Amino acid sequence: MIPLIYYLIVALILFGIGIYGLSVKRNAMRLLFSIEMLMNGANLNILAFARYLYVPGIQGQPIILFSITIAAVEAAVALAIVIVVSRTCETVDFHELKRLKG
Amino acid sequence: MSAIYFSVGPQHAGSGHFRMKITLQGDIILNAEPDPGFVHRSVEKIAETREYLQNVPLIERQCLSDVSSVTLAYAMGIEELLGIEVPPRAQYIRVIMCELSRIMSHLYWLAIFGIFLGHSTMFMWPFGDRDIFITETAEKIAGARVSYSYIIPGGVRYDLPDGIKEHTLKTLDYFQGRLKEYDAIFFSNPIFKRRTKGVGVLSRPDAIRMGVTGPTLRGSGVRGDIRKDEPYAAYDELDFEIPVFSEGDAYSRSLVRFREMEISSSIIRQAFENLPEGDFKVKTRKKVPEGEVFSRVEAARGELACYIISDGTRKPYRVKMSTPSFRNLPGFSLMKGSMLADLPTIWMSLDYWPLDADR
Amino acid sequence: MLAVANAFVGRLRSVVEKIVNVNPIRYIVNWGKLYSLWPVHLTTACCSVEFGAANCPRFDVGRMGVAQFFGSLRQCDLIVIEGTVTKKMAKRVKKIYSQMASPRYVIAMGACAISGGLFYNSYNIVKGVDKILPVDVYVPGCPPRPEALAHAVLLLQDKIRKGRVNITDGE
Amino acid sequence: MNEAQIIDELRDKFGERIGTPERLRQHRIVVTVEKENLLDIAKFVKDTYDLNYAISVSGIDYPEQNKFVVVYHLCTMSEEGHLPLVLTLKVPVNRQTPRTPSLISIWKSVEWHERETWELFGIEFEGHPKLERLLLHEDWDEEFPNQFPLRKDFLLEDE
Amino acid sequence: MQISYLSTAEIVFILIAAVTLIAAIIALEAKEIVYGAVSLGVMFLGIAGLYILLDANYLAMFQISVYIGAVVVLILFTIMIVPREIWLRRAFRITPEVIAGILASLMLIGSIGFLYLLTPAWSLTPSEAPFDWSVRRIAQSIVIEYGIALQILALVLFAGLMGALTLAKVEEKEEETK
Amino acid sequence: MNIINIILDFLNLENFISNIPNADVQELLTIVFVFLRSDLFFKILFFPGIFTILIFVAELMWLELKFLAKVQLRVGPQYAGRIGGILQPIADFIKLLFKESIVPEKASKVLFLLIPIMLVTLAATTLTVIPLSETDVISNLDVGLLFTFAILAMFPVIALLAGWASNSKYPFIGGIRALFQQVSYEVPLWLSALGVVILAESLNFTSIIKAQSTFWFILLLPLGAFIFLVAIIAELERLPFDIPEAESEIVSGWMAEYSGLNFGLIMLSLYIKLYFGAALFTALFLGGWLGPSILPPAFWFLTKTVIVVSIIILLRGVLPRFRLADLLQIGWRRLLILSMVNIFLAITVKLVLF
Repeated sequence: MIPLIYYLIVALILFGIGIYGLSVKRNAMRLLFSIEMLMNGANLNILAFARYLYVPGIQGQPIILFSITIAAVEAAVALAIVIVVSRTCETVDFHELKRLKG
Repeated sequence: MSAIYFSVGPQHAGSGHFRMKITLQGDIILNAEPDPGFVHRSVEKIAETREYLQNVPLIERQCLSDVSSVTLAYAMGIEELLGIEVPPRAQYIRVIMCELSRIMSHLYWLAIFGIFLGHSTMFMWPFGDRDIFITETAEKIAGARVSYSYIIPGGVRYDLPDGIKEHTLKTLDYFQGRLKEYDAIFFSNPIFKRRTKGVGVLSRPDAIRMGVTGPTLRGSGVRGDIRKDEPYAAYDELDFEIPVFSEGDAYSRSLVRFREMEISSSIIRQAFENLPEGDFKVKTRKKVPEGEVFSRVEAARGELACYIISDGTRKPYRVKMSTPSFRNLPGFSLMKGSMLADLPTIWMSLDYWPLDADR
Repeated sequence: MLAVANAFVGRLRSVVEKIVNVNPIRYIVNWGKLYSLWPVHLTTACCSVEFGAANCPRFDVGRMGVAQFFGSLRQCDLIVIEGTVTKKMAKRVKKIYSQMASPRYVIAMGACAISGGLFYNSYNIVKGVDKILPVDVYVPGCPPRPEALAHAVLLLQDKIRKGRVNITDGE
Repeated sequence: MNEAQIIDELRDKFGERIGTPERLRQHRIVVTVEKENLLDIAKFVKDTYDLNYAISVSGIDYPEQNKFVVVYHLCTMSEEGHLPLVLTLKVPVNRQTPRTPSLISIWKSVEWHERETWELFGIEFEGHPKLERLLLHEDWDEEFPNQFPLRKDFLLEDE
Repeated sequence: MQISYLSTAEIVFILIAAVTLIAAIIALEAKEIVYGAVSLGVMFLGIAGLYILLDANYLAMFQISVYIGAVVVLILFTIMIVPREIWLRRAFRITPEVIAGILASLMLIGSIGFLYLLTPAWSLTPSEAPFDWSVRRIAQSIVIEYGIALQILALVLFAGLMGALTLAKVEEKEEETK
Repeated sequence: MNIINIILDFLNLENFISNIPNADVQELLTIVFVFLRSDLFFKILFFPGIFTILIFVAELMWLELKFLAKVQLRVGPQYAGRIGGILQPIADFIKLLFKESIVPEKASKVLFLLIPIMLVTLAATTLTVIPLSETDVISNLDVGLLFTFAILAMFPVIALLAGWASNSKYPFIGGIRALFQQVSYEVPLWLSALGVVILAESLNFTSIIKAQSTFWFILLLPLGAFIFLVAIIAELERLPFDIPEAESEIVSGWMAEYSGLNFGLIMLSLYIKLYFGAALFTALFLGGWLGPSILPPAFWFLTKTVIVVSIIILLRGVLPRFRLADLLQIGWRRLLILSMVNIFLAITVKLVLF
């Protein structure tokens, strides 16, 4: 069978990619992608532990369900912001937005 | 969302020999500009090079779905110039042919309207019924399927064949049953009402200001119909009403046409009842005296005016056809501000027929 | 790399073409083509009235596979020139023809589409659509009766039945 | 109001400026006006006889008399339908400099008709917002430079 | 020397994991933002595949329907309705920023990976305890054990939707005033 | 036991394998043959799998042409194939196979070419969980219903991508419309199916159908059945909801630029979806394979499916197309509320009857 560490490493790398995107990318949409990656990495991590360290009565799945739901809501709000920002400022580049603030 | 610019037609399932330049923002049409001229075949110019009688088949080609009214306007003009009286039997036959033509034209419109709204059955049924009119009556009377050249200056070309009255009345009986089915499947359909009610509203003052004509005008609450206002042929001896709906939207425009089909059937019945005996044409001369004439009839799509100037030779000096479709062109401005899905609805509710407009 | 791929595809095509033109296979392919002729929604002038009538219940060329209302011109393979082609329309007709996927067939319907017909001396028409498109079948008449159009479809099917199968990627 | 009355009234009002109004038959009046007086008279007939509905605009070419004639057919559209009177307004235009004021400010519906007349006759309507190609194809100017198809000097092939 | 073959499950796992991670990188680095969104969708699918390998079928389906049916749809929709010029297409260039980002993420991965080595986690195999991950059990768990969380979540959902709607509303008004 | 086994026995390939000297190859081939002999392979390839579905779908196309023609007082296909033009879809497919496949110059070529394949794959994937009878099911997934919904959620995304990849205006509008449509019908679709899940206490198709052995759910939840039918017609993009591919408005929407084999694949996937939608309705509301045991269960299932398909086709014959705005209104204002009512009804029924 697949050892637990496999899942952990995949989750970790995904998380790392997310961190990389967050720190490097300027485009609002890419930032959203990065956040989704972070969430997915975390979810995978939780589920792997829940499956491998199964104790009857304790479930990992509800937490992930909640997390997915929140991610959807967050995406909806974020995208609404992106649309509004793109309309008012004609850009979705967050660095430029900073400049426009003053 | 930035505006998208594109043109609808001439190759488009919702068009034919016609083009609309559309500017679309989101789902809203910002600007719609018609671009006619894809079938401009210079009928008016060619008519100056041919003799008066030769022009009859030429002129009817400009509106092949409603030939009788077009030729009638032309024939009436020449008769007025010649100063001849058409025998009453010919007048009644003309009424019969014109009303048949009106029914066929409206059926053609209904078919295209149906398919524009995505109703493929409503495309097939009217076309099938139109063919019944063609083969059962029109072809028996005039000898051709769509291009009759039957109404000529001085009367009509042949007398009615034997037994045509029974044939026609039988066809009309059948047709009246079919109209009820059309009503059930199409005009009473809630989706149809939803798509047409309140779409492309043309108010009464606007309708007059834009100069639209025919069912488009009557759908806006104006009782404008040449058959009543300036009776020609035998219309003053027949009893019929003009359907008028005052909402001015696509729904009322289509109901006008739908009601007109019923009324036309009753006119044909009356014309057959009152059909007098006698000659069906009078002799005419080839040379037409000098002068000008402005004759108008109510074609299926609206008021069709024919302005002929003669210089006393065998050929007309100038023939101007003022066709209803061309006059309904300003109606396309109704599309501004409506949704993209309303484009075919408004388009077809005007019953725009590019051949008629471009000539 | 691309050249190698192209050469490979070209060779493959010629091999396939050879296989396809063996008799029973050719028959089947042609059979498929001839019973599935989807016309383009292009009306050039007044013969559209009779083209519509040919699609209607009384004549129903749909029996022969000329199905009505099948999407955009990319998916169509029959272009029926319904009447006069004006100069304004001629440009579009050419463009439409070039946008269609081969194999594509042209039926010239009506006297105007064949030679200009009643409007032979007009300043604004193309005298015969064969000046701009290769025409497969001519249907005389002004306008032709729907039966004539049905006959034209039969003639076209006959032509396809006897033809070779070309696997081309257009001109 | 019958035709004779209208003719008299027009003559009274405009005198020399209006040519001779002519009665063709019942309900048909032809009025010839010079283009200088066109806008005044058009406004007058519209307001006085309530001719709110322009049926058509056509051009006629008279090469022998060196003029074009622009013809407006006007009638009244009430709520109950057309009134039978059709007033024809004829405007002679010089053939060398074919210019005439557009009546679009008085009847909006003449827009397309005037555009068509401009295209086919080459008569320029001053004040028309959009004189662009309508019916002819886009390459017309290259094929027949400075020619207008409905003029009498434009010959078809077999003439 | 004994060659240890990979088991079928492992092959499948490696394939899915590779697809997931590559898709994640493409999602961030694709020039065309639509390709980025598509590969984000592929990444979500890959995660769903990993969930299936972890015996969480229900969760995998939920993942697909929410992430692809809602999130990717919303993202694509946003991309489509915002004019194309706004999505700046920058070619991938190595700038100090990028190097810093890569280093940061590598350090994160390295440090946490080192922590993993200190724990017995890497050798764990799935627990043999009889486990019940049926939909029924999950439902019971959600309603009974996480009931309060569920209600709070509902509130969050509501608030989030309201927020999104308000944003959209404001924008409509702006358009009107324009 | 099944055809493949008979053929394999006849070819006697096991002997052939045993003569191969290399042990590794022998092992590999044995695994392959075990798979070929397995029930699963037979199911995927023949009975409820690809082969049956292809024939069934081809005849659905024919049925549509013919049925629609009858509604419209026409004859429909007549000459392709002697009996009533029964081979018309096959002729269409052969033609599309040998037709040029144009890839527009401005299109994003990779995505453009991938989309037909993705569509067919997805459409075929949905079929794996539909049980034709208790045994004739490829994958008896415990979350089958959810699986189908997860797959169905992807179709509009692909439509949108197709519209985008074509880089043309009509397909783009069509793609956006597909997305709008999904937004408006998806929630009612899920909620109306939820009523069934409440009654059946399962997401597995086999148990859902077994739960209907006393009452078909259409009798208990007529409202839910209605909502589901409406929503599934919207999902299938058929009239009156064929807004994303409205011919008279936006040519043929998101698939306007596809031609030749690519278009053939799209058509195929659309018709597989049609079958699938009808099968879903049959399984959820019409009791699936349940019927008098004179005839095999699969026969009942397919018969019911054909009836549902006929209803969908009939609607195409008698209704015009909705507008997009109307669809949004119907989806959110009517169907959503009705599906809430439906859930309430389902719970009531559950408490009263079971």
